[in-house]
Amino acid sequence: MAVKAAGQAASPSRSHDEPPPTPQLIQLLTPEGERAEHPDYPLDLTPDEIKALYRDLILVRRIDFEAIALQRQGELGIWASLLGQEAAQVGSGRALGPRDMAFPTYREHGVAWCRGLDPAKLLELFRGVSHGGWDPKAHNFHLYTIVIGAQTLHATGYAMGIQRDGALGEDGEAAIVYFGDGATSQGDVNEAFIWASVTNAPVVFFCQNNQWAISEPLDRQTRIPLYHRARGFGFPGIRVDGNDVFACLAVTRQAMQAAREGQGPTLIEAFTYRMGAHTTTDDPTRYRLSAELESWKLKDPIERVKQYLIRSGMAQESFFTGVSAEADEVGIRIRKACLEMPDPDPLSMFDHIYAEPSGLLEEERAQLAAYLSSFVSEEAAR
Amino acid sequence: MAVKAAGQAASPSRSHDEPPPTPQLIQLLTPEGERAEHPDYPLDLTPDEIKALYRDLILVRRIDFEAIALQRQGELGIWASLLGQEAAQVGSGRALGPRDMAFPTYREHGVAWCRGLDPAKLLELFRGVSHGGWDPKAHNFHLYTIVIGAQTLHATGYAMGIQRDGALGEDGEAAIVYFGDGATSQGDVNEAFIWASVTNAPVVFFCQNNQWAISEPLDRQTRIPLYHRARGFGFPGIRVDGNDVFACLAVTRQAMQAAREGQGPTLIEAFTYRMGAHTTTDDPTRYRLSAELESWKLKDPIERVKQYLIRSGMAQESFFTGVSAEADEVGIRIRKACLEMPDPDPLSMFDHIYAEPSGLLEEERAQLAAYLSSFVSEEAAR
Amino acid sequence: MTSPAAGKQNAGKLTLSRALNEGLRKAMENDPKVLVMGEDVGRLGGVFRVTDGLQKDFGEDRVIDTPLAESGIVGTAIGLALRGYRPVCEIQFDGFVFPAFDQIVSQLAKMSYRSAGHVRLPVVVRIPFGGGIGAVEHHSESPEALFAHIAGLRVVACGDPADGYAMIQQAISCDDPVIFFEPKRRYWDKTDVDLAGGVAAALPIDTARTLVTGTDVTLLCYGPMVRTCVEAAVAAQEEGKSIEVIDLRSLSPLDTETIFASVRKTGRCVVVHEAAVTGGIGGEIAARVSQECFYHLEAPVLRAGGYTTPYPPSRIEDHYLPDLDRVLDVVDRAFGY
Amino acid sequence: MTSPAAGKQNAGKLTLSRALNEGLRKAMENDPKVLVMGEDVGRLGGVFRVTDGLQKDFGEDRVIDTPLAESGIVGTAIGLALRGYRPVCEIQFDGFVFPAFDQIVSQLAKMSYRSAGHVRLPVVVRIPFGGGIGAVEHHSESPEALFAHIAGLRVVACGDPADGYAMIQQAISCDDPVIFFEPKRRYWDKTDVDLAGGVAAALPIDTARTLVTGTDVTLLCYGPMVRTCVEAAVAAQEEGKSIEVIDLRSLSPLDTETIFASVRKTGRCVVVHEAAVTGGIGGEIAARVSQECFYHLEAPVLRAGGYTTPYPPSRIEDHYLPDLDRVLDVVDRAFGY
Ligand SMILES: Cc1ncc(C[n+]2csc(CCOP(=O)(O)OP(=O)(O)O)c2C)c(N)n1
Ligand SMILES: Cc1ncc(C[n+]2csc(CCOP(=O)(O)OP(=O)(O)O)c2C)c(N)n1
Ligand SMILES: [Mg+2]
Ligand SMILES: [Mg+2]
Repeated sequence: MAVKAAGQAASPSRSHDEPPPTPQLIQLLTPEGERAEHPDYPLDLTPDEIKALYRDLILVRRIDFEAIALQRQGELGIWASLLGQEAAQVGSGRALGPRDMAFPTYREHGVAWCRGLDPAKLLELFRGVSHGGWDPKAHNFHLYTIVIGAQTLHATGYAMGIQRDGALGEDGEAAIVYFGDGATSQGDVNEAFIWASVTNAPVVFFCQNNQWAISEPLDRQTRIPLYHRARGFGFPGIRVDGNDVFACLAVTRQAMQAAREGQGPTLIEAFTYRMGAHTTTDDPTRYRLSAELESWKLKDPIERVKQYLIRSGMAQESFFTGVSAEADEVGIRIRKACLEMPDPDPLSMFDHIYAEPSGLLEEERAQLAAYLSSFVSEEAAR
Repeated sequence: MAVKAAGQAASPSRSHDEPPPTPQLIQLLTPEGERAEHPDYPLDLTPDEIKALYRDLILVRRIDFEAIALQRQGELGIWASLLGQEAAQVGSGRALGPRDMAFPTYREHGVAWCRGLDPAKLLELFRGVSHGGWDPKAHNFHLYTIVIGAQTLHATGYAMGIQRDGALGEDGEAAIVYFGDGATSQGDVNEAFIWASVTNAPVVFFCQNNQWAISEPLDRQTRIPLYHRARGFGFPGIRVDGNDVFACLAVTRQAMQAAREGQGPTLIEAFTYRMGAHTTTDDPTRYRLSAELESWKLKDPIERVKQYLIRSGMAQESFFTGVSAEADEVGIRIRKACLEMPDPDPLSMFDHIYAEPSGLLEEERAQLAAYLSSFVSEEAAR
Repeated sequence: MTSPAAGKQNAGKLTLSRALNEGLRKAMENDPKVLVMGEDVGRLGGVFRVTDGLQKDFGEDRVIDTPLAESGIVGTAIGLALRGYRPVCEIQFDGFVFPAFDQIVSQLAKMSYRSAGHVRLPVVVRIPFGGGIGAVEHHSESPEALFAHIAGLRVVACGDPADGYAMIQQAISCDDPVIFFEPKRRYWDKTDVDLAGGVAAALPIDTARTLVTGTDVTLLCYGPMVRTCVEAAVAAQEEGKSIEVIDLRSLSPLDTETIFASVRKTGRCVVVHEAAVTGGIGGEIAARVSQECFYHLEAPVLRAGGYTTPYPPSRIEDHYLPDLDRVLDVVDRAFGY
Repeated sequence: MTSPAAGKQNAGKLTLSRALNEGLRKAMENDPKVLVMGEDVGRLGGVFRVTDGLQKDFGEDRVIDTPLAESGIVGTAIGLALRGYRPVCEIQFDGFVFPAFDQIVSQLAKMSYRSAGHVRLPVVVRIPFGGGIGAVEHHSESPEALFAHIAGLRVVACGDPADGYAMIQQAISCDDPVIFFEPKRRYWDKTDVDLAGGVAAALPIDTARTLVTGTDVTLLCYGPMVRTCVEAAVAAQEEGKSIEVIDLRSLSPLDTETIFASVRKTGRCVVVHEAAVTGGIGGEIAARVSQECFYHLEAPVLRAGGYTTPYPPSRIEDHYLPDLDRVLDVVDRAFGY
């Protein structure tokens, strides 16, 4: 049996092109909580800004925990945890201006938070009360997209709209689109790379490489570092430490500004790890080793910010307890919101399918209404 | 209006990756008919081998001319001319071993010729007598695929089959798949790159970049040289002079042998030009300048071989007249075959849809038969 | 019996291709947000010339020659619509819409529902469809039933130049996604088109149109079969049969009111389309008519259409496609009950 | 009335998921050319565990965790089939088959025709389908009608473990491409499965199965609705109505012989599926039954199924899906004519 292992590199003599450089990881804060500098990514943050990032990280992790608990208790149908990816999401989310547009997958709860979307809206979706149902324009945060990769084309088209609106320039607008390592294999994502490259569209491709696509490790999707994919399409690709909120902020800021100023797309690979299960219905012990998980625990995205805040003396214990208390409050609030969420009216099934009412749908709505009331009257008759 | 022109390069300061090198074109025979050497592609051909290549080139061009004429005379519904691409097709086609498998588009008449398929089979398709109908296994030449890019996945899957058969090694087998510059934008083609790279499949991606996808110039599909696309997927990409039959032969040979020996996929970009219309129904004067065409005429793939043969004294006038006469014969033969091609029996419409007969289809066949014979009896009654 | 073929003047006669072109032009003039995008729609003007001259007049930013990928075309059109544009996508041939199927079915059709109506996607996907032009594989498909099964899409087909001119404008101004089928073998058919008259007065896009009134049988059709069915009605009249011909125009939603009223009157119904009968739209119509007109039907609803085969090689496509004779044959069978 | 629920022993009871797993295992043992491929089919054993343990036993070359792209899965499966393999592709959920639609419709379905029968593509595409599991969007779709309209495909749905076990093996040994629908909300239902008995004795895959014999009305169903309809027949019997329940099993081709014979006997017909009624398979069946049983029908063929909406949020999916009560309600209506 002669099948070669995946990931095997081509023999160098066959490569009529310089070999890809060893992966470079942009990092501005080490796992130990030490500040690092990178010549291309200067970053000046005030203590308040750093504390605000810390607060974001804690809060989104707390929202995630609460949602997992709610799912365990049967209040949500399913939940896709962001555990471990908080820095990638908060760092990139806070790099956006209010007029930028973000296109998420189903896991960008941290980005949603940064955009100002009420987390309860997310719970609606996972509870099965709606398919999302928020107004993307209200927070410039698009609906969650579940079909892998489809949103990359939407973001690219949106960015083409920005061009057509003349909304480029120093104060311009840009789009950012989130997707996973697995998604890079979809035709749609590669078509989005082509469109963005050919039209020079102001869009940033933010790939959270959390090493897994459900049970499939990265080597089922690529044999070279993912950020090199951009080289094949003619735009820059960067790998950033996805557990480093500073680096994610700095790198995304720069890529967004470049996009706004008409310099076209960038692919950012945020190198991170999915600490939890794929979703609450998944069992990762079936396919991955706990040693891997343990090694990533040492790179926790929140702990390093805390260490940095403590060592640099920027924050005292009272700050941390304060944030923790606030997290508890948010947890309680969204739990309450979830429990109080009424089931939708069955007849709402027929709403919002078309802009104009349709005779057929009105007929079906009336049918269902009559059918439902036949039970009511049966019951009343008893 | 701030839309930036396509093809605009990203500012170098944003590229965290060495800039792509200036395109290198592998060439072993100049347009003037002078032999060039390339350290990576030594090529030793006997005079007979070179003459055989010349003969192939002349014959496939003649087949193409005859088909265009047949279309003009209403004998074919449409024809997709290979004019200008003879070297790319013959060079690569002659690089294949009998056990290699080739997956064509709708324009690979030259490859078909090299594989030994009777050109009349091609005419059947373009006449509307069949959808192809040949046995791919008979000449290890797959059916023409019209949906852009779809066959790249078939070739990759086939190559995965070669791996599973243990048919790799020095005497191994490989697949080659043909597609155009436009096709590189399709999701399927990029998915094929991913699959081939991840599985290290023995498949060669042979892209004939003829500069146009119907009316769309190359810059609608890419802003960097196409062969660089492979860099993004982690396998070698090479640009070869697609009008140089020697170079196409040498480069394809090497890539095929690498594939056979388990070194995985290669992307070959054969840089060439579609000298004619996209198909006989197309009118290229609507979208491209004749100056471009004129400049490519100087790079004709056949003329340079002829010059080389003459200058090197390998061939005399009698050889050229002999080939020319043979071409005429082939032309006459396929014309005759075309004119004699009967229309299919209408009832054959129901054949070959399933391996097992289907009751519904048999019913429909009987219906149509009865319907058709009702006309016959009506006529008979008159 | 009234026929639309009656009383035409040569003045104002346009081909369907040209009428659609004029409709697109008008829509682009009226609304700067309207864009045209697809393969070869720019300098070439599309392989059927429907977008001829538009790029010259409206520029490359409004008439976009896209990369060669249908999912990308529809996917980026969705993004443009999210930004406030009204893209009109051209799919070059019916058989090439399938790479875009996911974007159409899971995104375009569902975004309004997903967003509880916050998002509308006024995207038109134009698809030249059907056979009869002697083409190679994949260029003669009739995939409309696949879209009519998908809630959230409007699916329409135009049958002649005047309708094409009005319907394309209505489709563009509709806030819902519209899959717009154009009968490619009728592109060069000519009829009068009133370019001056606004579309406000035109028949709503989701309403069927009775082209020939008749009393004995209702013939339902759309797209390329409209002309065939009108011709069948004329021929049948000579045999003393009075056929009512209805151009459905909208395949989703169906104008069942018009259909049922006609069948209740005639008592017989035949549905004609080029698409394979098996799984085609005729089945849906037959089911609804059978149910709603049960006591009026003197014969079962019959269907004429393609066989349960892939589209055959073009040299025998005339045997696959329903023509005048086949339509009359099925009409005859309806009288046989 | 005979019901398959009668006379079961606990011994040999398997879930549908497990029965399919055993069927796949058997097929892989019998033929080294059989491959399993898809997302997460390897170490994880698929999200529904249908491929559980197969990679461990047959290796990574026969049970392939593919890159995450459905077009790629089906496209490379076609290539493998061209090389002599018999790939069984898993599409993780119904809503994710659309990126592969082009490969299925334009390549998989047409290759035999295109090659005049020189090429056969024995590819099985397994699709867990339907709702009722409280899932988020795209995880509860019933797209079977879209495939049943495409000549060249066989489309089947299994309804219970015993059938699943036999049908998956038959599908794999069939030389035609088979779209194989699995009712995901029935994956954990258990029935007896005879693992020892060969499939040679099993009912052919394209034949419908009469699960309950009855005299008053024919109830046609498949996949997840099989259990619902058998339960409805039991409930109706208490009300004195005798329902004949037929599991269609094959949706393309349809076993019209069995269907027509039953309807000619009962005079009434109701088709039930989860898919939207509009454009669903029920329409095709209704059209054929109405035509072929015209003089036998005491009521029009009625349909119970999903509404003409996208699949709704799961908290109201029970109102979208036909259940026992809805089926009985439609049966009652059939008696109202
Ligand atoms: C088109 C499509 N195919 C399959 C799925 C099922 N699915 C959901 S998430 C997932 C893995 C995604 O992996 P990745 O892109 O790495 O994102 P992650 O979940 O790790 O954030 C799969 C296969 C889907 N949602 N869409
Ligand atoms: C999926 C699909 N979309 C559109 C077409 C229509 N079409 C046929 S050839 C062609 C251009 C192909 O260009 P390229 O890949 O460069 O190949 P070339 O024709 O130049 O050899 C197009 C758009 C098609 N055949 N398939
Ligand atoms: Mg991942
Ligand atoms: Mg080209």
